[in-house]
Amino acid sequence: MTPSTGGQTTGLFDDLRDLYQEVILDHGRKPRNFRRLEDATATARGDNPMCGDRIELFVALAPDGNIADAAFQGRGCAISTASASLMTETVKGKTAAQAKALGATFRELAMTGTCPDCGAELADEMERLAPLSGVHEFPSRVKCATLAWHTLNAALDGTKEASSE
Amino acid sequence: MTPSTGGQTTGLFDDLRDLYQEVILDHGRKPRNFRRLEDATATARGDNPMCGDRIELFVALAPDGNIADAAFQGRGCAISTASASLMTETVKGKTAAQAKALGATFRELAMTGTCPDCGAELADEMERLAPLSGVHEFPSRVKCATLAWHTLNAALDGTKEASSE
Amino acid sequence: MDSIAPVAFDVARIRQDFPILSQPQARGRPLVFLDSGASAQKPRVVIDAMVRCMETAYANVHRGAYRLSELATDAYEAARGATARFINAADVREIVFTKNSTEAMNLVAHCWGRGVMQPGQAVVISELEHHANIVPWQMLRDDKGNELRVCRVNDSGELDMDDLERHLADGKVGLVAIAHMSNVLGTVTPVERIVAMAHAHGARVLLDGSQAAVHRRVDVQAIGCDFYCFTGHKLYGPTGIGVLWARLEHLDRMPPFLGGGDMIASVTFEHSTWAPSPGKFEAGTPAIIEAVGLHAAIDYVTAIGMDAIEAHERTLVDHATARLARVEGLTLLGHAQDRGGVFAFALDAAHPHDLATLLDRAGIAVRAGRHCAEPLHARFGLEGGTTRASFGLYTTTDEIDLLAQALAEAREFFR
Amino acid sequence: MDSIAPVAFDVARIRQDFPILSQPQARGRPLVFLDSGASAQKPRVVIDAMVRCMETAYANVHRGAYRLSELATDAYEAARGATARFINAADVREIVFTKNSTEAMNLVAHCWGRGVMQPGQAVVISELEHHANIVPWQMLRDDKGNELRVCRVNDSGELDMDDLERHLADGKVGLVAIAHMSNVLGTVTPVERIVAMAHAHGARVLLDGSQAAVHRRVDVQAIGCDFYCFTGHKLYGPTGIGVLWARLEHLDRMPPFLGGGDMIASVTFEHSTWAPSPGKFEAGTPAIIEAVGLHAAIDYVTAIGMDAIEAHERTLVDHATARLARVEGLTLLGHAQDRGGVFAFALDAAHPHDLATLLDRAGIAVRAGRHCAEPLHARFGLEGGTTRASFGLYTTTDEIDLLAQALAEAREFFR
Ligand SMILES: Cc1ncc(COP(=O)(O)O)c(C=O)c1O
Ligand SMILES: Cc1ncc(COP(=O)(O)O)c(C=O)c1O
Repeated sequence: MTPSTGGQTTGLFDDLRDLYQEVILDHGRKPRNFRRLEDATATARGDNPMCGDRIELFVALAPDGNIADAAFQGRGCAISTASASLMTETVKGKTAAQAKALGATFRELAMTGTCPDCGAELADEMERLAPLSGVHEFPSRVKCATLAWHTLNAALDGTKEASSE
Repeated sequence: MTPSTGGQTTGLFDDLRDLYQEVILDHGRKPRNFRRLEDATATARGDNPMCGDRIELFVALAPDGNIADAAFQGRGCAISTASASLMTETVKGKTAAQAKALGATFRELAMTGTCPDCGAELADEMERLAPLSGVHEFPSRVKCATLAWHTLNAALDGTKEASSE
Repeated sequence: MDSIAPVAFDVARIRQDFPILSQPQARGRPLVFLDSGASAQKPRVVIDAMVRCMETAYANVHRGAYRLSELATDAYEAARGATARFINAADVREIVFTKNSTEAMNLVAHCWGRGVMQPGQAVVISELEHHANIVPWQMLRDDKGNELRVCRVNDSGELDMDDLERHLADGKVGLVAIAHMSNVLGTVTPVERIVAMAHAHGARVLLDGSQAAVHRRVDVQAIGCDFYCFTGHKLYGPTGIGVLWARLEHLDRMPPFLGGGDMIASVTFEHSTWAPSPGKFEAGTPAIIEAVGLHAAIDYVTAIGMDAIEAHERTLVDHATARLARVEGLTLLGHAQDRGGVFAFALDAAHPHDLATLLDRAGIAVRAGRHCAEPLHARFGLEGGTTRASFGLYTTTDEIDLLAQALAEAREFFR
Repeated sequence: MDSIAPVAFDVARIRQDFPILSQPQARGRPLVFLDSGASAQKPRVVIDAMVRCMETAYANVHRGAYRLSELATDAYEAARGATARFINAADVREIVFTKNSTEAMNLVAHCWGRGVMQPGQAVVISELEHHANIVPWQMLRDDKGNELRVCRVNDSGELDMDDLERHLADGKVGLVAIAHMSNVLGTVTPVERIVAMAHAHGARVLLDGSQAAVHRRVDVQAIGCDFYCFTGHKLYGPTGIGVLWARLEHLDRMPPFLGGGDMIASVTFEHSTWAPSPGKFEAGTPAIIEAVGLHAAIDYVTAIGMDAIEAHERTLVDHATARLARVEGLTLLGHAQDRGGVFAFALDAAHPHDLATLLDRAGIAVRAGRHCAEPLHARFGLEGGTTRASFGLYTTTDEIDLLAQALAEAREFFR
């Protein structure tokens, strides 16, 4: 074995930029809506026992049934943190049903990298979530991306707990 | 595969005559001392759990310490039956210590096929037991040959049970 | 040659798949392996799959965050999927890998017997069981007091269904645990009827499929049972792996078996929580290489076709039944209507052990003893054991002829 | 290259023994396998031994009366003998083959914990245990009420021996169950001292040698412990086989574990009796092919020499300690005086899982997570897990350099 010598950046990980797009790194470092929601009407906890990721999700449903606010706390990798962050941004203003439909579509995107069934009505939202589509090439990371969405389902369904296994 | 046709005796097993010498077959078919000894002073049961062989051994010790009589009952293969039969014949008139020494020597014969340590004083007895020496080539059958002798030890030691495992 | 076997099933070609069958044995005789009921030989594809796993795709499963570990995890889980399809399980999570079928039955006795079944409930087994389906229930009885009832077997070696009905009648039975096929008598038990009767009386049904799964197509949903156990090494797969199938509803209610890694959801010193099935029952590093081997074995028999295998075996059974009947002094144990390729017998002139030694000299591998079914041998008054010939998919009618000839000669030898 | 390794230990040559190490990985990168602590790769001799067993000498053991079965039985028992010699057991009957070390510890918890230890006695474990040495004792506690005490680990990752003394002081401890080497911290525990202290207080000692047995010579008689567990797949052997060593006096007093074939002396429906050890604890068809593989693995490491392996590892440990200390933002977990080749760490800029994904791209296989030691990670405030690099006898200092470089680059990537 001949190691490449020196510590200078050789771009060893350059082709991982597809997975770790700038948006992901940014949301991973500085997650949006990363706080406790005191007036939450629905909450749930999501666990990924394999890697120790954990999120606590807060959703405030307005009287009209729309999601007025969404926030989260917890610990996790860049992918799961960015996914939760992007999710809280994206679901605001949606009805519970819309949010769940979006989640189903997103899970397909995360698993396959494409989304043939994405209706035009979700186009904007999916564009926002598109930076996460790179995970489909990393089977063990798909569940990092979907943990937040599983947890959202649990919160909206009132089951309180989700596990991404 | 081409089977040899016909059922005529082709001597398929001829080279097993070393293991199954005429003496063995004879003692196996018509074991000597195959009975219950009502006046036994020592008894023991021997089991070979693997194949289901079982013997019940009866020993009558005379006041002078010699084995006045020995007999057995039970079920077993030709080897174990013949061995028990030959043993009961051979140990009569021996002291307990002599019988146990003989057993140790016999076990060596059964395991190795030879007996370099056989003292002259046991020569007659070992000649009698020699037909069993063929078992040493059949590792799984050695314990058939030694079961009776293990059981004799148990009887003489008062442990009542022996297992040839 | 095997002219009566169906054209599609070419036993001569199949034999070439098994390296050991072309190994010269002592004194140049070909190997006539008639002990597949104890453990079957391994085809080239199984050996190769295990080698490939170790040479190209090995790592621990479920734990790594790297490609090799993902490959190994995928291979392990693909084996689970193939196993589920093999017995038509409704859900892949219903497949728990164990180390052998003995462990599978102990797992049920431990987790379901102690954890779900009611203390007052009884277990029904039968006289034809292998020790693996007797001793775990005795241990349960001795530990927790659950009564153990034993269903009789008639003189033909078939389950006495009236006796089963009697045992079920009082409604106190929690579980009926019966072999799908006897490893001594060859009897295939009427599993659909057993299930119907047991369920009608509120009892669950465990089937010990260690023998049956090798010999015919098994469809656990069609059978309707609750638990099904089998073992890799008899199915032309490696040692070290077995299978418990159970309905998810049962697995979900069962406490875990062994404690350790991979079976937990979270661990603190105060309290741990369990992973969902099947993880809950698979503590520690699983038999990864062996699962890959089992997968290859399942693919192998599936490609040949379980129906073709069963048809070939029927040919062998008919041939053996006729041929052994002509061996003087031979008494066959078991004459069930529905039976597989396992023949245990007694020969008047020779003890089973002596007989096996003789046959071995002729290159014929058979077993002698009680075949882990002592009570069954006692039932038939054969405490001294029997000699058993059991067939695999590579067995030929020629081999059965060789056996029959050798038996006749052995009788002469000892008379 | 590895100029500091002793002459006798030629790591370049050793690497050629492992087929997987010369398999080209994704994008042509060589495999840098730093996850041997989870499971080690297999040398050619192990693979070949298993193949040879399946191709030339396979049959079920202990049961047959024919040559092939005798060969298989001899091979299986020879593996037991080699295992006994490997850890210097006094008697070959003290070696019980299990499916992995998790089962070995569960066996002790089940048979000794429930069957021999007194109901009021406590078990002491430590903060650095693998789940396999935590959960079985929790299950014992929850089932039978035996208190579970946890010995502290200091900030360097060493056992707090004063705390152990405190736990033992009241004389109520029946068993001290401790890892011989931590799979996270690398810490090698002072086993002779532990044994002396425990025995002085009337407690027995179980050592979880899953890691230690791979890294140094183990002599159970010199250590003086009562139970020792390890696992085949970490010792360059196959999956599906583990080892429990226990003093014969303990095994003789323990009730059996699983019920079934091969573990009995006699079976009737009313009552069964047990075979002597080790058979009593090995129900069903054992891992025959795997035992043969383990035997080859033991022969392999023995031929290289456990002392040479330990020396090589010391070189690696020193190199890694120095090299990783120079990686900015890296915090190493565990700084024990006596430690083996396992390095768990946190990198400030990157989550362990992200880091593992990056390293995988560079061909470097490391683990991310809590390595089946959740409580230990909680103890060090790293609930989110760590990244772990663990070495095998084929690991080179060059590979450690590659790791260190990649870590530095990964940090740049995420900052
Ligand atoms: C310290 C320690 N104990 C126990 C185990 C469990 O070993 P296995 O998974 O082979 O049962 C491991 C490895 O995972 C370990 O590192
Ligand atoms: C009917 C039956 N049940 C159970 C077993 C036990 O299988 P294993 O030894 O693989 O656990 C066997 C085979 O020995 C069997 O034939």
